[in-house]
Amino acid sequence: MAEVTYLEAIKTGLREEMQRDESVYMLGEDIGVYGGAFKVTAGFLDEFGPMRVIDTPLSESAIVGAAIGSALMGQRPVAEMQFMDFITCGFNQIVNMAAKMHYRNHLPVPMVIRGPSGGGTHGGPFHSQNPEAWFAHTPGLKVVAPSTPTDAYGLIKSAIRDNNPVLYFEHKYLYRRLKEELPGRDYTVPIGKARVAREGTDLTIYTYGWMVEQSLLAAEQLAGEDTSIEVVDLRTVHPLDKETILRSIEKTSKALIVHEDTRTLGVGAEVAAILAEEAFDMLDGPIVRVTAPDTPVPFSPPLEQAFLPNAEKIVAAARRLAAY
Amino acid sequence: MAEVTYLEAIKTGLREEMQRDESVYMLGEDIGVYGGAFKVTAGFLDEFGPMRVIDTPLSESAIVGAAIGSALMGQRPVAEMQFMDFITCGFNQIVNMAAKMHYRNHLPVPMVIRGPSGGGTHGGPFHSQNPEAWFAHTPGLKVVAPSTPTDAYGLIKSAIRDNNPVLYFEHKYLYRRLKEELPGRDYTVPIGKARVAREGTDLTIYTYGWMVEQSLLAAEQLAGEDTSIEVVDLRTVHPLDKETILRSIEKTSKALIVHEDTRTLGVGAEVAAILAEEAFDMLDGPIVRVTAPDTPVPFSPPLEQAFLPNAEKIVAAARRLAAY
Amino acid sequence: MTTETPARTLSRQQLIDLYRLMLLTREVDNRVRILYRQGKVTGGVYSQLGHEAISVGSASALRPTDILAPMHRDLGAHLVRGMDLRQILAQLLARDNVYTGGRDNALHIGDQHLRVIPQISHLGVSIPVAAGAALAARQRGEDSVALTYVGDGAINTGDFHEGLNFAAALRLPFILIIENNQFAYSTPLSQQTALDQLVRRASGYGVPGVRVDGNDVVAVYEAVAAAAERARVGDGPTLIEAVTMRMRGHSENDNASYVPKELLEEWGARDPIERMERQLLDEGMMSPDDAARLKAEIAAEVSQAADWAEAQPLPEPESAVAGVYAEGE
Amino acid sequence: MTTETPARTLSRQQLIDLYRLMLLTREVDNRVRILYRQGKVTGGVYSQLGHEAISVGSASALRPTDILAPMHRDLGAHLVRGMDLRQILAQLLARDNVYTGGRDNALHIGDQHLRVIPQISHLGVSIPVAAGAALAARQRGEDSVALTYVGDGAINTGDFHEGLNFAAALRLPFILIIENNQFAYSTPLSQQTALDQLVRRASGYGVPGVRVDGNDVVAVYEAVAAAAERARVGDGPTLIEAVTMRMRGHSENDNASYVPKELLEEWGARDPIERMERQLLDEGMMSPDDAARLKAEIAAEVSQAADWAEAQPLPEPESAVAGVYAEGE
Ligand SMILES: Cc1ncc(C[n+]2csc(CCOP(=O)(O)OP(=O)(O)O)c2C)c(N)n1
Ligand SMILES: Cc1ncc(C[n+]2csc(CCOP(=O)(O)OP(=O)(O)O)c2C)c(N)n1
Ligand SMILES: [Mg+2]
Ligand SMILES: [Mg+2]
Repeated sequence: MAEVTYLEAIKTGLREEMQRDESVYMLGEDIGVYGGAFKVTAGFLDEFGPMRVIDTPLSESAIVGAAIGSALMGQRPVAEMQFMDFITCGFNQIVNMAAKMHYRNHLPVPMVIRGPSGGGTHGGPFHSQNPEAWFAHTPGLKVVAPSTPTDAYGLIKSAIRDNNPVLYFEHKYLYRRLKEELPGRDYTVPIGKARVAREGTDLTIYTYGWMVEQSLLAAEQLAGEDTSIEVVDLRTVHPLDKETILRSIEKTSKALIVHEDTRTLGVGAEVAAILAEEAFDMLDGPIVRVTAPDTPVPFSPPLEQAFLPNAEKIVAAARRLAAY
Repeated sequence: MAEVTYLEAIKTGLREEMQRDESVYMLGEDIGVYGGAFKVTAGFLDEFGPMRVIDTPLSESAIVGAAIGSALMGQRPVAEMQFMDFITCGFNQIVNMAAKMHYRNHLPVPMVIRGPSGGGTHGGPFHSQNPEAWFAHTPGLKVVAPSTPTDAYGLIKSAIRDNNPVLYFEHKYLYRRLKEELPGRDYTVPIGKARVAREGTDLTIYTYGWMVEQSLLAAEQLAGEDTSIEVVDLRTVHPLDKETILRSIEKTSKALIVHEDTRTLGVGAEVAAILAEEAFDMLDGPIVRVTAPDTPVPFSPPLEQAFLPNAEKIVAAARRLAAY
Repeated sequence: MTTETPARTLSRQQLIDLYRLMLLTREVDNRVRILYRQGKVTGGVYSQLGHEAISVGSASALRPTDILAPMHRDLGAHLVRGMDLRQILAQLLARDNVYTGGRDNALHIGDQHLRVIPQISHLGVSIPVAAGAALAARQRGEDSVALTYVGDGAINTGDFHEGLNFAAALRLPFILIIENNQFAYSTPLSQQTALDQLVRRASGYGVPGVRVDGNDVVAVYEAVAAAAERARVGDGPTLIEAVTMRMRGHSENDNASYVPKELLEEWGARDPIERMERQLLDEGMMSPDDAARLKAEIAAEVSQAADWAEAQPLPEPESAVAGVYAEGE
Repeated sequence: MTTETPARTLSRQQLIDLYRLMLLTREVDNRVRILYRQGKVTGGVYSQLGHEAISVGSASALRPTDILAPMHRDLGAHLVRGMDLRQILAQLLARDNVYTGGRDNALHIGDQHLRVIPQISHLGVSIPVAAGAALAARQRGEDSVALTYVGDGAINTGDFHEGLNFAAALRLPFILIIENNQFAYSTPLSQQTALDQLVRRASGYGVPGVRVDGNDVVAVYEAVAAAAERARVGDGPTLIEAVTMRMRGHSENDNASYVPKELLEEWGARDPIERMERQLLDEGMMSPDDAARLKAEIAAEVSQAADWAEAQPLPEPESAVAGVYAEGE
């Protein structure tokens, strides 16, 4: 099988689920005729018709709300946010209606909200955000953020098949950057399971999304300095895979947390809190976070570069921590 | 001076700021003729007139948006959410327009969003939430949550005078429960400064809001068991007062974090992450969190009681941690 | 008011059913307010007084396969639909119950088989949700219609706009009823909008608008039946404004001193149930004895249900943490 | 189109100013697209082609003390208002600039003294914000008016609804212009709403609605001037629909293959600038030489500004973390 990009992996996963299950359908802005701002759904309208690929009005709250209503009737909607930054316009429907429905009323709301997030493309403060932490803080939602084409493929399938509202954060910087050969049609990646992306013994980097690539680069560089780094790709940022998180710290005793999102109450805060509470005995050093600073995402390339974490910043922090 | 309730303290602070500064005004649902669902603004319409006490349509996003627009023109709006649960309907205006304005455009947005939050009154999943963590994760906002009448009084004044968007979380369970004598009109409580609510040497409880009361009760009880507990009332949950947080752990070496909000990525996660990174050397035990579980706030009294942290649960956790 | 009295198409039995369901709604409401005063109800009580005709008339015009998303003054719609009265009362008493197990309050209940979508407190939210249910019906090749409600205050939420426009743009089988009871909490209509009639909103979405006397259960029924017919044949949504008056405070701890007494008197004289009763008696469809019998039956039914509900246990504390997520695929 | 041609109240100089500002807008747009093709612009470029008359005509009808909240196709309004062209170009080139220091992109700029409120990407958001600015003006006893814009897609955001209704309910001095360019990204009007004319939205808010030819700068000017007058005397908001056509892709990396060629041809023939130019020439208000001179001046001005902007430094990386919060009280 040929290698496909991260974007094609998502697209393939979506298409196969649409083929597999009639109740799966897609809605969003410009996803039909245009195929989506990033062309993730290009060709879908032709293949599945206007009843299953719906160009909506410019109304994020209606998109999310309609997805919820249809899910309650047994459909499996996949709603696209043109950019994940716009999810804030559907926030109330997500956190109050979708997230709490099963707990309150025992009614499953099988739906996916997906779209491009993240920086690195000079998109400015409103086309570069990583809004996953707000939702990871909201009981009743599941939140995933794949870092590779294979995971993107396996997780979109699991997200669609899950009986809960799942937020699926694609990273737009990875869309056309990473390539992998995909496993077969039956492949899925379980939600709630992290992945050890690289084994190591001296220090664990906990990360997800784009920063997996940057962490692996950092690990590779530090291997040359005789520091053995384990990289745990969280994949699902809520609910977290505590088992894998704790298993790794047992081995390495040092934790470096890396994410692209801003620092305060980013997902890394929860990882740190879990480690500090449940693995205190195993820790041989402070739990260090490498993240974006607490600012909006700046636009101009030198500013954005200063803002974003990257392999170099990870190396510097890991080196210090390893030497602790 | 007579003792006043937490609610009266807020009201007095609001009124005095309205008297002090013509540009301060209030807007919200049912705040004028009715004086607000909890009567925080009762009498204000008569005293300040309809130009400064505005009953709005049922439109949280417009309330927040209009507050922003007027703040950009030099006004100092205080917007009431009838319940803080409804702030999700104005979410986008807050996190994208208000929060990022100064960073992007050097324009100050002096505004306050205030209202009742929290549980304990059997309000159910939509009248009991503690939505502060979403905003504490958003750079550009300040977030305060007073636990006493005096702090409520001093913080509402500081919030109104601050040149940034400040979210002011009142606790509805405390409204008519706590009483204190207020300091003079010139009193303010600086935003960004925690308060040591009780000194101690064996263990620090970091907390805020209603849980300060419960933590003090727990500390009192444990004092009888010869455990000396320090209680740090964070007061401002964003940006956190790192200095006070670190100073206390230096003294006690053990940290218990208590909040009413749900666990995952609640404000406590950030406190834990800060301690685990910046005070690792001082820690003599795991950083323990006592919080609500990761569920919506259940309605029925036995369920809500099971859900909410309280002195008893704090005592149990503190006892274990002290013995560690 | 621009109500046209439509040709009477309802049978005697249908009319009596409407009357009975309004009576039942009223009796439950009275009972709940008594329980509230006795301190037995946990949480706020939003009285249904004044809303019986809208709620009962609208829900009665639907088929069982249609989708219903009631709002907080739609006890009547729940009862029409066959939601369980005993369980509803147990819910209000914070007891363990099949709908929410005590996890949620008020009428935040639903049932997948009865096709009732649960509301939440946040107003307006049900509008896009019901539109989505209508979309699902169309996708599945059903000829079902989705109906939901909104207050004269909540018409100013963003979700009203996004939801109604979504339904209109997609020409979905969707009906939205504005329950205009002239107040939103303490805020009178004149401070919510600059509109004289809320039905004017319809033209902003390219959908037909109908204004009916919300205290005339037959008028409500007919308007909804007509809208449902339009929806079923693919002609898209209808916006209906049903005008009534909120006859009590916003909730039972609001004495509503801000409401002019004359307004209450005026609307009190137009009580939807008394009016229907007079009609049925005048037109000889029902005898005073029939009416008395019906009322006694209903009183007994509600009493029994309330007793049953009071006898139910509170939920077990341990159950608080279960079921945040649905299982499986 | 229901445009009425209003009595001409503008002086020759005013007309020439409108023409000049449209020319300037067009020239900047052309330049920006050249810079974009040269790979010098960072981020998306939203062409202004087709929007010049709306943007320039509307902003020109205001006083300097009025409040303006432009949207992404309102370069013209910025230029009318006196926002600095060189700084705007520096902004598009991601250079250090007085407006955002490179922190934000596109036309996300404002100026407190010029009373220009910065937009963000999230559409609709400026509507409640501008309504709030209008409220502030009233509170401060000014007779200023606040004007903002919205696209034919973004009229379906919740904020459109909440903002316009808020302004209407409070009878604020507020003007909202729908820039109906017939597409929202790839989505044609017919899929955004069920409306034939967007101005029909006005009646849902109890405000006057006016529909104008958005390629007729004078018609736009007159409509806004009339609305501003109404607003100033306390008669509340006006909704104006200005109809035009988006003459390029949504942004410059969209080839807009979904737009029927005939539409572009039809609207190309109604180009707002050529039209104005013909009028001025025909009516003898301007000679061909005057026009040529003006164009040369503008070309030179824009060239110089672009050169200046290109010569500006990128922002210093260290500046990325400063200024999240405002200082002091
Ligand atoms: C989004 C939102 N904002 C505020 C509230 C608080 N609230 C509950 S009911 C109510 C008034 C509702 O008025 P209306 O829509 O006219 O319905 P009515 O109660 O009159 O039937 C308000 C403001 C809410 N529930 N939801
Ligand atoms: C709330 C929100 N949702 C989605 C987008 C993405 N987006 C940017 S422009 C656009 C189309 C806007 O169309 P319209 O309002 O007609 O303005 P136009 O670009 O045609 O002038 C979309 C969907 C956005 N910016 N904001
Ligand atoms: Mg009402
Ligand atoms: Mg458009």
